[in-house]
Amino acid sequence: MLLVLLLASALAIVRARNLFAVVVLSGIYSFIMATQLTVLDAVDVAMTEASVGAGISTVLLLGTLYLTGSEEAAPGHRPVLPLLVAIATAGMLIYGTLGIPVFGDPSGPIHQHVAPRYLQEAVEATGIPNVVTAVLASYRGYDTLGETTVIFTAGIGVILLLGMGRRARYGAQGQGGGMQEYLVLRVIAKLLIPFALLFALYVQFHGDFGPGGGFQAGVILAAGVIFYTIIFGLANAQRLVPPRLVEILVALGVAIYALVGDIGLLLGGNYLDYFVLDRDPVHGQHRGVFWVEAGVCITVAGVMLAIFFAFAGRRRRPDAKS
Amino acid sequence: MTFIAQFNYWVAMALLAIGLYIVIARGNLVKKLVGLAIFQTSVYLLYISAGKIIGGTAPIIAQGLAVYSNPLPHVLILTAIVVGVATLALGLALVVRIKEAYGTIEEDDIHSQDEER
Amino acid sequence: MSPAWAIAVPLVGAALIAATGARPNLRETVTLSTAVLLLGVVSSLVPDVMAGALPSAVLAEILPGIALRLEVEPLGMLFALIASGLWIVNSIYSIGYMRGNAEQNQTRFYVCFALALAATMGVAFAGNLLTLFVFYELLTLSTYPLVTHSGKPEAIAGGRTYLGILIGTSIGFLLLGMVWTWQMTGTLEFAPGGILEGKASNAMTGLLLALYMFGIGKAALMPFHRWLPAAMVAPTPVSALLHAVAVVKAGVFSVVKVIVYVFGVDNLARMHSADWLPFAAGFTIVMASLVALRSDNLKRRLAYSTVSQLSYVVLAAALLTPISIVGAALHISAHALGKITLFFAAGAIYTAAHKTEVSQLAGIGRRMPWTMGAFAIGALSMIGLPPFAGFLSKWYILQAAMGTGQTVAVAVIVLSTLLNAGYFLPIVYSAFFKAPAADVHGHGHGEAPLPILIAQTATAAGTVALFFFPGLFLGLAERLAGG
Amino acid sequence: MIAQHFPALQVVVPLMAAPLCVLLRNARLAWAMALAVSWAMVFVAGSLLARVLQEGVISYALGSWEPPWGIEYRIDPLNAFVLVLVSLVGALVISYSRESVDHEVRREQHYLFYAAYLLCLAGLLGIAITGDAFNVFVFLEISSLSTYVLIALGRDRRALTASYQYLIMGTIGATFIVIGVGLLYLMTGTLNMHDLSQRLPAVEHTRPVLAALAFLTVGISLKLALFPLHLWLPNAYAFAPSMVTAFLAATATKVAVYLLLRFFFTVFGAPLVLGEMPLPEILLALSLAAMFAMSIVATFQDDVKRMLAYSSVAQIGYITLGVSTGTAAGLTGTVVHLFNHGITKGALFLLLGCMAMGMKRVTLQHMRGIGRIMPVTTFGVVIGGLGLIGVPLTAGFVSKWYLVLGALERGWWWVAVLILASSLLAVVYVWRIVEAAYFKPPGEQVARLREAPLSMLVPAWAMIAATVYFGVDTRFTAGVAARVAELLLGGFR
Repeated sequence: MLLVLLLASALAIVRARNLFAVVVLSGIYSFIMATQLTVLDAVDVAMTEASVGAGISTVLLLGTLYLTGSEEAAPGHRPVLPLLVAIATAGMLIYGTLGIPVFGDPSGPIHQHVAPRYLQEAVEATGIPNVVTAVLASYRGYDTLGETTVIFTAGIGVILLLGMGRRARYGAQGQGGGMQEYLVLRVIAKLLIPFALLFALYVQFHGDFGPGGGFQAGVILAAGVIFYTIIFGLANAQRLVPPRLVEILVALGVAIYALVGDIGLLLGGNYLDYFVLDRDPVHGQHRGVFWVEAGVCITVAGVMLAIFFAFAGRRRRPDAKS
Repeated sequence: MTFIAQFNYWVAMALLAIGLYIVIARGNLVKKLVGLAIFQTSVYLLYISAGKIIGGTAPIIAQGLAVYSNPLPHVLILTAIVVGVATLALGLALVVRIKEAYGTIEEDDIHSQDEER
Repeated sequence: MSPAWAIAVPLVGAALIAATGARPNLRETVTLSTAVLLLGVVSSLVPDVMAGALPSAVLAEILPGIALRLEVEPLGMLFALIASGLWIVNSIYSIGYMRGNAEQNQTRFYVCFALALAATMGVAFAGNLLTLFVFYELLTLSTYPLVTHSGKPEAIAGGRTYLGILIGTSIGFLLLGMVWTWQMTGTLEFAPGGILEGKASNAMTGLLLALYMFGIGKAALMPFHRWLPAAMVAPTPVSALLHAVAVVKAGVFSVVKVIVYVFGVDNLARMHSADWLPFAAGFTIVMASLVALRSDNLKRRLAYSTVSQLSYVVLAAALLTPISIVGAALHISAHALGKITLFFAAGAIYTAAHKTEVSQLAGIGRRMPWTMGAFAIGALSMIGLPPFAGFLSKWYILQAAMGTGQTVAVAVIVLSTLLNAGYFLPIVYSAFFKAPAADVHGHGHGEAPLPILIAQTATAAGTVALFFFPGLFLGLAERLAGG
Repeated sequence: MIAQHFPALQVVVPLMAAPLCVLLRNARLAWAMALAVSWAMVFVAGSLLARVLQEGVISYALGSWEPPWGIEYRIDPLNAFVLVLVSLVGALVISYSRESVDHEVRREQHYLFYAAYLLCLAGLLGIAITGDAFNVFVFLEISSLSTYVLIALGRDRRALTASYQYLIMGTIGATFIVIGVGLLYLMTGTLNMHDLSQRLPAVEHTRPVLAALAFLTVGISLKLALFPLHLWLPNAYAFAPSMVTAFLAATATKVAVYLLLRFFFTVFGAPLVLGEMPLPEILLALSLAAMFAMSIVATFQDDVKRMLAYSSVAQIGYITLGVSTGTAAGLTGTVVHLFNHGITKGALFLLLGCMAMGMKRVTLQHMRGIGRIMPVTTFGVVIGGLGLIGVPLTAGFVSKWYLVLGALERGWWWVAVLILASSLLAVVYVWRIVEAAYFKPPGEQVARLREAPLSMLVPAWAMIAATVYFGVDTRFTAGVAARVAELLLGGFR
């Protein structure tokens, strides 16, 4: 049923001309996707998809639309070729999937070779009941280092392309920016933001036992500040969290993560070897995962802020400067 | 195998096709990126569906639970999602700059402008 | 002494020339002394070769199993002797010519010249096909700036044709043939009796031969001859040494070498896959002569004469008998001496009288007796009359043609001899016996500058000398034919 | 002791250096660090290659989780060779970059610029070194994202659109790769390449595996700009900053080619890929199309960077053609050309960068008569051009030799003819440059130029010298390549 909704929303996106509609629809789409993922037992993924697809992406898209205008021109050329390409690709995949094991069948090769061992030994080896976190941060911790680097790359990319709002620009954001003239909002914000940050920390540390982890925490952390910015305006927000600090956070997280790996080297293990981080290997694992997740959280939060500041700090330009 | 059994996969392909179609057919740079996102999410569905075991639960070890779904796809897709949003952010930043440089985010207008010079 | 010196000397020379570019006198002293030194190096190799030794040197291993290797064998020896010997004369001539015409970028000119000579030596002493190919290409590239020397549009256009045909044929056919040979035989070394013996079927051999014959564009076998007339936009010394001697001879030299050392004379003779070659050569000889007959521009006429004369060598080689091979080798030297003389003369006329067309030359013999005298000698040698070198080589080739009963070849030689006479004698005649047409600017010009006279007299004398004392060259040629 | 961790350091050091650049926030320091790191990586890669050639495959378990449960770095002669190429080019380009970047990028952005470069380097090295199919994707994205950024920093506004276009096509390609990997994982339950190669034969002929092959081929082809999936490349190369163009042209597509080889021959295995699929035929057709169509397009370009960009697509045609022959000689040609063309093209773009110092865009009109004004630079361009043509004594000749040989071994004599014919097209566009540079009178814009500074000329000429050196002494390049070819074919045919 969810899947049908998923299809419907996707098709709606194709049809919609007004980009605001598109953005909203894509937000809905992500939510449905997230729900579907929970149905499929992928709670962590669902959580991330929700916070990223429905949260961050939507904010970014809206921010962009604010700068670029929101009407899509009617396509000039006949979309025959694109249709063919799309169909062909899907066809190729259908051809492929006709041969794959039946959905949900535990005897499929995917459930045999590597995965079972994670489920069996992860807890003993790492002391982390959430196998996803264990695999993410330890078994395939190197992938996650890469992932964090990707975020980092995107961060500096956006900073390079848009710069992080220089003070000169703020005139554009209404008077002093934000909507702090609404008392109610201000009060609510004051009340909520601490909770947001608290929740972030919870997610951060609960990641070992339930869904959650550095990435989600970082996103929520950033969300808190973003919320603050929306209420009190960019100027105040950047007085609270100056761009340079954001930049440092962006770099710091990756640096921490990579450093954990180096320490592994120094203590005579391989790169990213957590066993050697403590006399007791399980503690070692725990420690490693903790710091690694911290690194992820910091970089993610930093990058999210950087991106948000970058977009918010941009003045709207109706005409080409060319 | 029955059609229903593989329904998740069918949907994944449909989404894949839709996303790809938007990317190629649409001239609006923002919409292209949205299409790209759909294209990518279809892959998430593909992976996660493959990892599901009927009657299994989320791979968080606890008493009284025997069957867990495969955690590895979840890990991979977490990475994929992050990569996806990173790409999106970068893409949007480019779009903003393009808007500033060309005054439009419609592919055709941009091309026509480049022809002129 | 290692043959590598023969390449090193001109290279170093080139560097020195470039360094001394600011001071013309010093620069040209360097050029001359380099040329002399080179001749010294080359001739120092003669005794060994005559004694049957094959001095060799490995420069580098370009591909696994294929080294950049030099090896001096009789034909290469002969070719190197001519080229390096004539370089001295040509350098003297160049000095007179370049100064007489106040040419631009003289340093670049001399540098490229030296480089071209280095490449020529490489071709002459190449120990295997790859080495031959490498230096063959380097020769093309190093002579390109000389062809386009003036930088005028026609020069650039000429340069395009030059490069287009030479690179095109060499990469398109020659390289392909080479790789194919390597793939079939696993070697590219030059070996007496050839390397393809029993490796390639009859048809294959024929195809391969075609790849080589047309791939060696410098042999100017029609239809790939156009680069040579195109190259005539170059200053005369270039046309003289490079496009009458070094470059074109590098072409026919390669042809002979491939036929003798890759295919093997007997092998080809047995296979009859080379039977088409005499016709191709014969066709080129006749056609080129006809074109020469009809072209009024002197250098162009000489160029086409060269085209036809080159095919003499190809024809001779294609006859596939020892004696014809001797003829081929001899013709390389004979034609070199004769043709360089003719170009010297043409250049002299241009320098002194600024005349380029045959029709303008009436009565010029009275003003420039030395020049036209030399010209006459060259012409007669081309036609193949005694007592000039040309007679010697033609005689050998004719003998071979008779011997093998190749009536076509015989006919071609006879016909072309007549044609040669047809396009050379009128020039000589009108130069000496016609009254000069009353022309405005020609007044008062006398003989060309002294260096030019010295040079052309020397080569003219050479043509005669080679007739009377062919010993050395004949010796080398017979060693080659002997295998 | 430290040497045993070189596999990890090869990637992690530049990856670490990037955030440090950001923390330092100083243009000069960032550059200095990038320089030091790059050269250090050359040393690491070199010693890795040496070790592999002596002791055979090196396996390094990251996090000490033994494969296939953890991620493995697996180094054999092939990727060691690629590592050397990438790090060497990177080092030379970064040595060259200072003046050029000062000239083309806003000062306050430098530290981020060099961070992005380091990430790109780390990403490319990561792709080349890893033995884990999904890890490939992660590092592919690191290199891609940083590449998009670097391209977008070009001075012309078209750099932005070029970058965007690349972002779209690149992401599609990457996603295709993910799908392919996913299908493989679905059928085998593993992500480790070596493990895959062990387990695939059991399910070799199932549809998912074949589909995976298809997706991976298309996805990688997008990254390596196989005609007709090259559309992103020309503008990206033409409008990116000079040093970026040089770096990408020499490394990015080459690493993608490596990936193709790795999946084709290590994961799927030659018998499946060459024996039973129509893949070689398709590859051959596309390669030939690229060689001719793109060379011809190149001859009509006036923007020289663009011209060379199209020539790159054509040259990639040669590389893939070698694969399609499926012969030892052909594959040797592929691997050798990977290296040779990387060096040659890199050098050419660096030299164009020298010219770009004085002019906004390097077009044939702008560079008239530049041969007299910037003799050293221009002469370098000529030699590089000869390398593209494949004149003997340049590296290009060696590649052509093996490719032609491969075609003949396969019995495709007509392909051999076409290879040579297409290299003649190179003569045409190279000579358009030569004539413009030497035989046209200098325009007033050119007249104001000066010869480039040594800091740029030396690295550029080092690469030119390399093209000549590896054209004369091929023991290293051809030697390794031959071994690799044997390894990949594993006695197939």
